[in-house]
Amino acid sequence: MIRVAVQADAIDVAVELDIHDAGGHGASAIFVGRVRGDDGLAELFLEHHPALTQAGLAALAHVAADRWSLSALTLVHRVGGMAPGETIVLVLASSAHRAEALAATEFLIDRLKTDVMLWKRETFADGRVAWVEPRDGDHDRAERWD
Amino acid sequence: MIRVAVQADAIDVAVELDIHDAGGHGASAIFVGRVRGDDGLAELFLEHHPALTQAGLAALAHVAADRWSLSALTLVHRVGGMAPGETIVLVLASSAHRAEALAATEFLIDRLKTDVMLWKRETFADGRVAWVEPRDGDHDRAERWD
Amino acid sequence: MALAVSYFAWVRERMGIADEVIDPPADVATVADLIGWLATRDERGALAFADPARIRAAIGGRMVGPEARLDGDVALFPPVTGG
Amino acid sequence: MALAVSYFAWVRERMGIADEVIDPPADVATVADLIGWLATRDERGALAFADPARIRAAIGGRMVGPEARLDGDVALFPPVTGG
Repeated sequence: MIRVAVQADAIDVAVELDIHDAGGHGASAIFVGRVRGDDGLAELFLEHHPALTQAGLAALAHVAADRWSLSALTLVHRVGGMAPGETIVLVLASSAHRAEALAATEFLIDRLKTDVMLWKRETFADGRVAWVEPRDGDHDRAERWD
Repeated sequence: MIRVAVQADAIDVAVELDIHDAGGHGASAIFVGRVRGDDGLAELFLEHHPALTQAGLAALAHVAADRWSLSALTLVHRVGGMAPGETIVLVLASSAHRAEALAATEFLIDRLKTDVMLWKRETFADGRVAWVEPRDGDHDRAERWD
Repeated sequence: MALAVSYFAWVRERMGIADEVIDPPADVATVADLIGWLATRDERGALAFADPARIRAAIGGRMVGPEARLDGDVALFPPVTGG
Repeated sequence: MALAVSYFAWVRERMGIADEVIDPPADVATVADLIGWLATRDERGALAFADPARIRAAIGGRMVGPEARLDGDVALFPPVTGG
Protein backbone atom coordinates (compact mmCIF):
# COMPACT_ATOMS: atom_id res chain seq x y z
CA MET A 1 0.00 0.00 0.00
CA ILE A 2 1.43 3.36 -1.07
CA ARG A 3 -0.05 6.48 0.49
CA VAL A 4 1.11 9.93 -0.68
CA ALA A 5 -0.41 13.16 0.63
CA VAL A 6 0.26 16.88 0.32
CA GLN A 7 -1.75 18.72 2.94
CA ALA A 8 -2.19 22.08 4.65
CA ASP A 9 -3.51 20.37 7.81
CA ALA A 10 -1.20 19.32 10.62
CA ILE A 11 0.41 15.89 10.18
CA ASP A 12 -0.68 13.46 12.92
CA VAL A 13 2.10 10.89 13.22
CA ALA A 14 0.06 8.52 15.43
CA VAL A 15 -2.85 8.52 12.97
CA GLU A 16 -0.52 7.91 10.03
CA LEU A 17 1.08 5.03 11.94
CA ASP A 18 -2.37 3.50 12.46
CA ILE A 19 -3.28 3.84 8.77
CA HIS A 20 0.10 2.49 7.68
CA ASP A 21 0.22 -0.40 10.14
CA ALA A 22 -2.61 -2.51 8.84
CA GLY A 23 -0.33 -5.34 7.80
CA GLY A 24 1.82 -6.19 10.82
CA HIS A 25 5.05 -5.83 8.83
CA GLY A 26 8.37 -7.00 10.26
CA ALA A 27 10.13 -3.65 10.34
CA SER A 28 9.07 -0.04 9.99
CA ALA A 29 11.45 2.86 9.53
CA ILE A 30 10.01 6.29 10.14
CA PHE A 31 11.33 9.77 9.59
CA VAL A 32 9.69 12.87 11.05
CA GLY A 33 10.99 16.28 9.94
CA ARG A 34 9.92 19.25 12.07
CA VAL A 35 10.22 23.03 11.85
CA ARG A 36 13.30 24.08 13.81
CA GLY A 37 12.78 27.13 16.01
CA ASP A 38 16.39 28.29 16.18
CA ASP A 39 17.53 31.71 14.98
CA GLY A 40 14.26 33.33 16.05
CA LEU A 41 12.09 31.69 13.40
CA ALA A 42 8.43 32.66 13.80
CA GLU A 43 6.84 30.93 10.82
CA LEU A 44 7.84 28.57 8.05
CA PHE A 45 5.83 28.70 4.84
CA LEU A 46 6.00 25.86 2.32
CA GLU A 47 5.08 26.88 -1.20
CA HIS A 48 4.07 24.07 -3.56
CA HIS A 49 2.82 23.47 -7.10
CA PRO A 50 -0.90 22.64 -7.15
CA ALA A 51 -0.36 19.44 -9.18
CA LEU A 52 3.34 18.71 -9.60
CA THR A 53 4.25 18.54 -5.91
CA GLN A 54 1.91 15.62 -5.35
CA ALA A 55 3.01 14.05 -8.65
CA GLY A 56 6.68 14.41 -7.67
CA LEU A 57 6.12 12.76 -4.30
CA ALA A 58 4.14 9.94 -5.91
CA ALA A 59 6.89 9.39 -8.47
CA LEU A 60 9.52 9.18 -5.72
CA ALA A 61 7.35 6.76 -3.75
CA HIS A 62 7.08 4.48 -6.76
CA VAL A 63 10.82 4.60 -7.37
CA ALA A 64 11.33 3.50 -3.76
CA ALA A 65 8.71 0.76 -4.05
CA ASP A 66 10.43 -0.57 -7.19
CA ARG A 67 13.91 -0.41 -5.68
CA TRP A 68 13.23 -1.95 -2.27
CA SER A 69 10.96 -4.75 -1.12
CA LEU A 70 8.36 -2.77 0.84
CA SER A 71 5.05 -3.94 2.26
CA ALA A 72 3.77 -0.40 2.86
CA LEU A 73 4.93 3.14 2.21
CA THR A 74 3.55 6.46 3.45
CA LEU A 75 4.80 9.88 2.37
CA VAL A 76 3.06 12.96 3.76
CA HIS A 77 4.28 16.52 3.19
CA ARG A 78 2.73 19.55 4.75
CA VAL A 79 2.40 22.83 2.79
CA GLY A 80 1.42 26.38 3.78
CA GLY A 81 2.29 28.12 7.05
CA MET A 82 3.51 26.29 10.11
CA ALA A 83 5.05 27.08 13.50
CA PRO A 84 8.31 25.83 15.05
CA GLY A 85 7.94 22.28 16.34
CA GLU A 86 5.26 21.32 13.81
CA THR A 87 5.83 18.36 11.51
CA ILE A 88 6.78 19.23 7.90
CA VAL A 89 7.27 15.77 6.51
CA LEU A 90 6.62 12.16 7.46
CA VAL A 91 8.12 9.10 5.77
CA LEU A 92 7.02 5.62 6.83
CA ALA A 93 8.45 2.53 5.11
CA SER A 94 7.74 -1.05 6.14
CA SER A 95 9.31 -4.27 5.02
CA ALA A 96 9.93 -7.81 6.16
CA HIS A 97 13.60 -6.76 6.36
CA ARG A 98 14.93 -3.83 8.35
CA ALA A 99 17.66 -2.87 5.87
CA GLU A 100 15.07 -2.33 3.13
CA ALA A 101 12.83 -0.18 5.33
CA LEU A 102 15.75 1.93 6.54
CA ALA A 103 17.27 2.43 3.10
CA ALA A 104 13.93 3.37 1.50
CA THR A 105 13.26 5.93 4.24
CA GLU A 106 16.67 7.52 3.87
CA PHE A 107 16.35 7.57 0.07
CA LEU A 108 12.96 9.28 0.24
CA ILE A 109 13.98 11.97 2.70
CA ASP A 110 17.16 12.70 0.74
CA ARG A 111 15.44 12.90 -2.64
CA LEU A 112 12.47 14.87 -1.31
CA LYS A 113 14.87 17.74 -0.75
CA THR A 114 16.14 17.90 -4.31
CA ASP A 115 13.47 16.39 -6.58
CA VAL A 116 10.08 17.71 -5.46
CA MET A 117 8.59 21.15 -6.13
CA LEU A 118 8.52 22.64 -2.66
CA TRP A 119 10.05 25.90 -1.47
CA LYS A 120 10.59 27.05 2.12
CA ARG A 121 10.14 30.68 3.16
CA GLU A 122 11.13 31.72 6.68
CA THR A 123 9.64 34.60 8.64
CA PHE A 124 11.60 35.63 11.71
CA ALA A 125 10.43 37.24 14.94
CA ASP A 126 12.11 40.50 13.90
CA GLY A 127 9.99 40.63 10.72
CA ARG A 128 12.72 39.52 8.32
CA VAL A 129 11.54 37.20 5.52
CA ALA A 130 13.88 34.94 3.52
CA TRP A 131 13.54 32.08 1.05
CA VAL A 132 15.62 29.10 2.15
CA GLU A 133 18.63 28.34 -0.05
CA PRO A 134 19.40 24.68 -0.80
CA ARG A 135 22.50 23.33 0.91
CA ASP A 136 25.31 21.64 -1.00
CA GLY A 137 25.12 18.73 1.41
CA ASP A 138 21.55 18.03 0.35
CA HIS A 139 22.63 17.48 -3.23
CA ASP A 140 25.54 15.29 -2.15
CA ARG A 141 23.20 13.11 -0.10
CA ALA A 142 20.62 12.92 -2.89
CA GLU A 143 23.24 11.89 -5.43
CA ARG A 144 24.34 8.89 -3.35
CA TRP A 145 21.23 7.14 -4.67
CA ASP A 146 21.92 7.66 -8.39
CA MET B 1 17.26 12.93 27.26
CA ILE B 2 18.10 9.22 27.02
CA ARG B 3 15.37 6.73 27.85
CA VAL B 4 16.14 3.00 27.91
CA ALA B 5 13.56 0.39 28.91
CA VAL B 6 13.31 -3.40 28.97
CA GLN B 7 9.69 -4.38 29.51
CA ALA B 8 7.29 -7.33 29.38
CA ASP B 9 4.38 -4.96 28.64
CA ALA B 10 3.38 -4.11 25.08
CA ILE B 11 5.33 -1.20 23.53
CA ASP B 12 3.02 1.72 22.70
CA VAL B 13 4.74 3.62 19.88
CA ALA B 14 2.40 6.64 20.11
CA VAL B 15 3.04 6.99 23.86
CA GLU B 16 6.79 6.67 23.37
CA LEU B 17 6.63 9.33 20.65
CA ASP B 18 4.84 11.66 23.09
CA ILE B 19 7.39 11.07 25.84
CA HIS B 20 10.29 11.47 23.42
CA ASP B 21 8.93 14.53 21.63
CA ALA B 22 9.12 17.04 24.44
CA GLY B 23 11.75 19.13 22.72
CA GLY B 24 10.47 19.85 19.20
CA HIS B 25 13.65 18.53 17.57
CA GLY B 26 14.34 19.12 13.89
CA ALA B 27 14.40 15.49 12.79
CA SER B 28 13.36 12.19 14.33
CA ALA B 29 14.26 8.80 12.94
CA ILE B 30 12.26 5.89 14.25
CA PHE B 31 12.59 2.16 13.88
CA VAL B 32 9.86 -0.28 14.88
CA GLY B 33 10.64 -4.01 14.81
CA ARG B 34 7.69 -6.36 14.96
CA VAL B 35 7.14 -10.11 15.30
CA ARG B 36 6.79 -11.59 11.82
CA GLY B 37 4.00 -14.12 11.46
CA ASP B 38 5.37 -16.01 8.49
CA ASP B 39 6.18 -19.73 8.56
CA GLY B 40 3.29 -20.42 10.96
CA LEU B 41 4.82 -18.69 13.98
CA ALA B 42 2.45 -18.75 16.97
CA GLU B 43 4.56 -17.10 19.69
CA LEU B 44 7.92 -15.41 19.99
CA PHE B 45 9.58 -15.50 23.38
CA LEU B 46 12.44 -13.11 24.20
CA GLU B 47 14.71 -14.35 26.97
CA HIS B 48 16.82 -11.71 28.72
CA HIS B 49 19.31 -11.30 31.54
CA PRO B 50 17.74 -9.69 34.62
CA ALA B 51 20.42 -6.97 34.82
CA LEU B 52 22.75 -7.14 31.84
CA THR B 53 20.14 -6.71 29.10
CA GLN B 54 19.17 -3.28 30.41
CA ALA B 55 22.83 -2.45 31.03
CA GLY B 56 23.75 -3.48 27.49
CA LEU B 57 21.01 -1.33 25.96
CA ALA B 58 22.01 1.63 28.13
CA ALA B 59 25.65 1.21 27.10
CA LEU B 60 24.68 1.18 23.41
CA ALA B 61 22.50 4.26 23.89
CA HIS B 62 25.41 6.12 25.43
CA VAL B 63 27.75 5.11 22.61
CA ALA B 64 25.22 6.52 20.13
CA ALA B 65 24.78 9.72 22.15
CA ASP B 66 28.57 10.20 22.20
CA ARG B 67 28.99 9.47 18.51
CA TRP B 68 26.12 11.55 17.06
CA SER B 69 24.67 14.89 18.02
CA LEU B 70 21.29 13.83 19.41
CA SER B 71 18.73 15.88 21.30
CA ALA B 72 16.80 12.82 22.51
CA LEU B 73 17.13 9.06 22.32
CA THR B 74 14.66 6.32 23.24
CA LEU B 75 15.42 2.61 23.19
CA VAL B 76 12.69 0.19 24.31
CA HIS B 77 12.98 -3.59 24.04
CA ARG B 78 10.21 -5.98 24.90
CA VAL B 79 10.93 -9.32 26.61
CA GLY B 80 8.84 -12.41 27.36
CA GLY B 81 6.13 -13.86 25.14
CA MET B 82 4.55 -11.98 22.27
CA ALA B 83 2.29 -12.65 19.29
CA PRO B 84 2.88 -11.97 15.55
CA GLY B 85 2.42 -8.29 14.76
CA GLU B 86 3.44 -7.08 18.22
CA THR B 87 6.33 -4.66 18.59
CA ILE B 88 9.62 -6.17 19.79
CA VAL B 89 11.83 -3.11 19.69
CA LEU B 90 11.52 0.64 19.27
CA VAL B 91 14.37 3.04 18.52
CA LEU B 92 13.71 6.79 18.44
CA ALA B 93 16.56 9.22 17.76
CA SER B 94 16.15 12.98 17.37
CA SER B 95 18.60 15.60 16.23
CA ALA B 96 18.75 19.02 14.65
CA HIS B 97 20.18 17.19 11.59
CA ARG B 98 18.48 14.32 9.80
CA ALA B 99 21.69 12.47 8.93
CA GLU B 100 22.60 12.18 12.62
CA ALA B 101 19.16 10.90 13.62
CA LEU B 102 19.11 8.34 10.77
CA ALA B 103 22.64 7.08 11.40
CA ALA B 104 22.12 6.72 15.16
CA THR B 105 18.91 4.75 14.60
CA GLU B 106 20.54 2.40 12.14
CA PHE B 107 23.57 1.94 14.42
CA LEU B 108 21.36 1.07 17.39
CA ILE B 109 19.18 -1.44 15.57
CA ASP B 110 22.24 -3.12 14.02
CA ARG B 111 24.19 -3.34 17.28
CA LEU B 112 21.16 -4.43 19.31
CA LYS B 113 21.22 -7.66 17.37
CA THR B 114 24.80 -8.56 18.20
CA ASP B 115 25.75 -6.80 21.45
CA VAL B 116 22.83 -7.16 23.86
CA MET B 117 21.89 -10.24 25.91
CA LEU B 118 18.60 -11.23 24.30
CA TRP B 119 17.59 -14.56 22.81
CA LYS B 120 14.59 -15.33 20.62
CA ARG B 121 12.67 -18.59 20.89
CA GLU B 122 9.99 -19.36 18.32
CA THR B 123 6.94 -21.56 18.92
CA PHE B 124 5.09 -22.61 15.77
CA ALA B 125 1.44 -23.49 15.26
CA ASP B 126 2.40 -27.17 14.79
CA GLY B 127 4.01 -27.20 18.27
CA ARG B 128 7.62 -27.05 17.09
CA VAL B 129 9.92 -24.90 19.27
CA ALA B 130 13.26 -23.50 18.07
CA TRP B 131 15.81 -20.98 19.30
CA VAL B 132 16.59 -18.43 16.60
CA GLU B 133 20.10 -18.65 15.16
CA PRO B 134 21.94 -15.40 14.46
CA ARG B 135 22.35 -14.56 10.77
CA ASP B 136 25.73 -13.81 9.22
CA GLY B 137 24.27 -10.64 7.75
CA ASP B 138 23.55 -9.31 11.22
CA HIS B 139 27.21 -9.48 12.13
CA ASP B 140 28.23 -7.88 8.85
CA ARG B 141 25.83 -4.98 9.46
CA ALA B 142 26.95 -4.58 13.07
CA GLU B 143 30.62 -4.48 12.08
CA ARG B 144 30.09 -1.59 9.67
CA TRP B 145 30.08 0.66 12.77
CA ASP B 146 33.43 -0.48 14.22
CA MET C 1 3.52 30.62 -30.34
CA ALA C 2 1.48 31.08 -27.11
CA LEU C 3 3.16 29.47 -24.11
CA ALA C 4 1.75 29.04 -20.57
CA VAL C 5 4.41 29.91 -17.98
CA SER C 6 4.11 29.69 -14.18
CA TYR C 7 6.49 31.06 -11.55
CA PHE C 8 7.17 29.88 -8.00
CA ALA C 9 8.77 31.12 -4.76
CA TRP C 10 11.03 34.16 -5.21
CA VAL C 11 10.78 33.95 -9.00
CA ARG C 12 7.01 34.44 -8.59
CA GLU C 13 7.54 37.28 -6.12
CA ARG C 14 9.97 39.10 -8.39
CA MET C 15 7.76 38.60 -11.45
CA GLY C 16 4.77 39.89 -9.49
CA ILE C 17 2.50 37.20 -10.99
CA ALA C 18 2.02 33.45 -10.57
CA ASP C 19 1.37 32.60 -14.22
CA GLU C 20 0.86 34.15 -17.63
CA VAL C 21 0.55 33.24 -21.28
CA ILE C 22 3.44 34.64 -23.30
CA ASP C 23 4.30 34.82 -26.98
CA PRO C 24 8.08 34.80 -27.29
CA PRO C 25 9.88 35.33 -30.63
CA ALA C 26 10.42 32.31 -32.87
CA ASP C 27 14.12 31.96 -31.95
CA VAL C 28 13.22 31.22 -28.31
CA ALA C 29 13.39 27.42 -28.56
CA THR C 30 14.81 26.14 -25.25
CA VAL C 31 14.43 26.81 -21.52
CA ALA C 32 17.71 28.73 -21.58
CA ASP C 33 16.43 30.85 -24.49
CA LEU C 34 13.21 31.56 -22.59
CA ILE C 35 15.03 32.61 -19.42
CA GLY C 36 17.30 34.87 -21.45
CA TRP C 37 14.33 36.45 -23.24
CA LEU C 38 12.35 36.99 -19.98
CA ALA C 39 15.43 38.60 -18.40
CA THR C 40 15.49 41.25 -21.16
CA ARG C 41 11.71 41.67 -21.60
CA ASP C 42 11.16 44.04 -18.65
CA GLU C 43 12.48 45.16 -15.28
CA ARG C 44 10.79 42.43 -13.20
CA GLY C 45 12.15 39.81 -15.61
CA ALA C 46 15.63 41.30 -15.23
CA LEU C 47 15.24 41.00 -11.44
CA ALA C 48 13.86 37.44 -11.48
CA PHE C 49 16.23 36.00 -14.07
CA ALA C 50 19.45 37.97 -13.43
CA ASP C 51 21.26 34.71 -12.57
CA PRO C 52 20.09 31.85 -14.85
CA ALA C 53 22.20 29.38 -12.85
CA ARG C 54 19.75 29.80 -9.97
CA ILE C 55 16.68 28.97 -12.07
CA ARG C 56 15.16 25.51 -12.46
CA ALA C 57 12.42 24.47 -14.87
CA ALA C 58 9.72 21.86 -15.43
CA ILE C 59 7.93 21.22 -18.69
CA GLY C 60 4.71 19.23 -18.79
CA GLY C 61 5.29 18.17 -15.18
CA ARG C 62 8.88 16.91 -15.52
CA MET C 63 12.02 18.65 -14.26
CA VAL C 64 14.18 19.56 -17.26
CA GLY C 65 17.56 21.14 -17.96
CA PRO C 66 18.25 24.48 -19.69
CA GLU C 67 18.66 22.77 -23.09
CA ALA C 68 15.09 21.33 -23.02
CA ARG C 69 12.76 22.40 -25.85
CA LEU C 70 9.58 24.33 -24.99
CA ASP C 71 7.04 21.67 -25.93
CA GLY C 72 4.56 22.11 -23.04
CA ASP C 73 3.55 24.28 -20.10
CA VAL C 74 6.67 25.72 -18.46
CA ALA C 75 7.26 26.24 -14.73
CA LEU C 76 10.23 28.39 -13.65
CA PHE C 77 11.43 28.39 -10.05
CA PRO C 78 14.44 28.45 -7.72
CA PRO C 79 16.13 25.22 -6.59
CA VAL C 80 13.65 23.30 -4.43
CA THR C 81 14.00 23.19 -0.63
CA GLY C 82 11.36 20.78 0.64
CA GLY C 83 11.67 17.92 3.11
CA MET D 1 37.60 -21.47 44.08
CA ALA D 2 33.78 -21.03 44.14
CA LEU D 3 32.45 -19.46 40.97
CA ALA D 4 28.88 -18.25 40.23
CA VAL D 5 27.80 -19.33 36.75
CA SER D 6 24.51 -18.56 34.98
CA TYR D 7 23.15 -20.05 31.76
CA PHE D 8 20.77 -18.61 29.16
CA ALA D 9 18.56 -19.75 26.28
CA TRP D 10 19.35 -23.25 24.98
CA VAL D 11 22.46 -23.49 27.16
CA ARG D 12 20.16 -23.07 30.19
CA GLU D 13 17.70 -25.60 28.79
CA ARG D 14 20.41 -28.20 28.16
CA MET D 15 22.01 -27.62 31.57
CA GLY D 16 18.58 -27.96 33.21
CA ILE D 17 19.35 -25.06 35.58
CA ALA D 18 19.61 -21.25 35.30
CA ASP D 19 22.55 -20.79 37.66
CA GLU D 20 24.81 -22.60 40.08
CA VAL D 21 27.93 -22.13 42.14
CA ILE D 22 30.73 -24.39 40.95
CA ASP D 23 34.22 -25.25 42.18
CA PRO D 24 36.35 -26.10 39.15
CA PRO D 25 39.92 -27.45 39.46
CA ALA D 26 42.75 -24.95 39.79
CA ASP D 27 43.89 -25.32 36.17
CA VAL D 28 40.53 -23.92 34.91
CA ALA D 29 41.69 -20.33 34.44
CA THR D 30 39.88 -18.97 31.34
CA VAL D 31 36.42 -19.04 29.79
CA ALA D 32 37.63 -21.63 27.29
CA ASP D 33 38.97 -23.78 30.16
CA LEU D 34 35.62 -23.50 31.96
CA ILE D 35 33.62 -24.50 28.88
CA GLY D 36 35.94 -27.45 28.32
CA TRP D 37 35.62 -28.56 31.93
CA LEU D 38 31.81 -28.22 31.99
CA ALA D 39 31.63 -30.26 28.74
CA THR D 40 33.36 -33.17 30.46
CA ARG D 41 31.77 -32.80 33.93
CA ASP D 42 28.51 -34.57 33.14
CA GLU D 43 26.06 -35.50 30.38
CA ARG D 44 24.10 -32.24 30.40
CA GLY D 45 27.38 -30.32 30.19
CA ALA D 46 28.43 -32.46 27.24
CA LEU D 47 25.14 -31.60 25.55
CA ALA D 48 25.27 -27.87 26.29
CA PHE D 49 28.95 -27.34 25.48
CA ALA D 50 29.55 -29.86 22.70
CA ASP D 51 30.46 -27.00 20.32
CA PRO D 52 32.44 -24.28 22.14
CA ALA D 53 32.36 -22.10 19.00
CA ARG D 54 28.64 -21.60 19.59
CA ILE D 55 29.08 -20.40 23.19
CA ARG D 56 29.43 -16.76 24.24
CA ALA D 57 30.36 -15.45 27.69
CA ALA D 58 30.09 -12.42 29.92
CA ILE D 59 32.09 -11.81 33.07
CA GLY D 60 31.06 -9.19 35.60
CA GLY D 61 28.56 -7.82 33.09
CA ARG D 62 30.89 -7.47 30.09
CA MET D 63 30.97 -9.66 26.98
CA VAL D 64 34.34 -11.43 26.86
CA GLY D 65 36.24 -13.79 24.59
CA PRO D 66 37.29 -17.40 25.33
CA GLU D 67 40.71 -16.27 26.56
CA ALA D 68 39.23 -14.09 29.34
CA ARG D 69 40.21 -14.95 32.92
CA LEU D 70 37.51 -16.02 35.39
CA ASP D 71 37.65 -13.01 37.69
CA GLY D 72 33.91 -12.49 38.32
CA ASP D 73 30.44 -13.98 37.87
CA VAL D 74 30.26 -15.85 34.58
CA ALA D 75 27.29 -15.99 32.19
CA LEU D 76 27.36 -18.60 29.38
CA PHE D 77 24.91 -18.39 26.47
CA PRO D 78 24.43 -18.82 22.71
CA PRO D 79 25.05 -15.92 20.29
CA VAL D 80 22.46 -13.24 21.03
CA THR D 81 19.46 -12.72 18.72
CA GLY D 82 17.64 -9.60 19.97
CA GLY D 83 16.37 -6.62 18.07
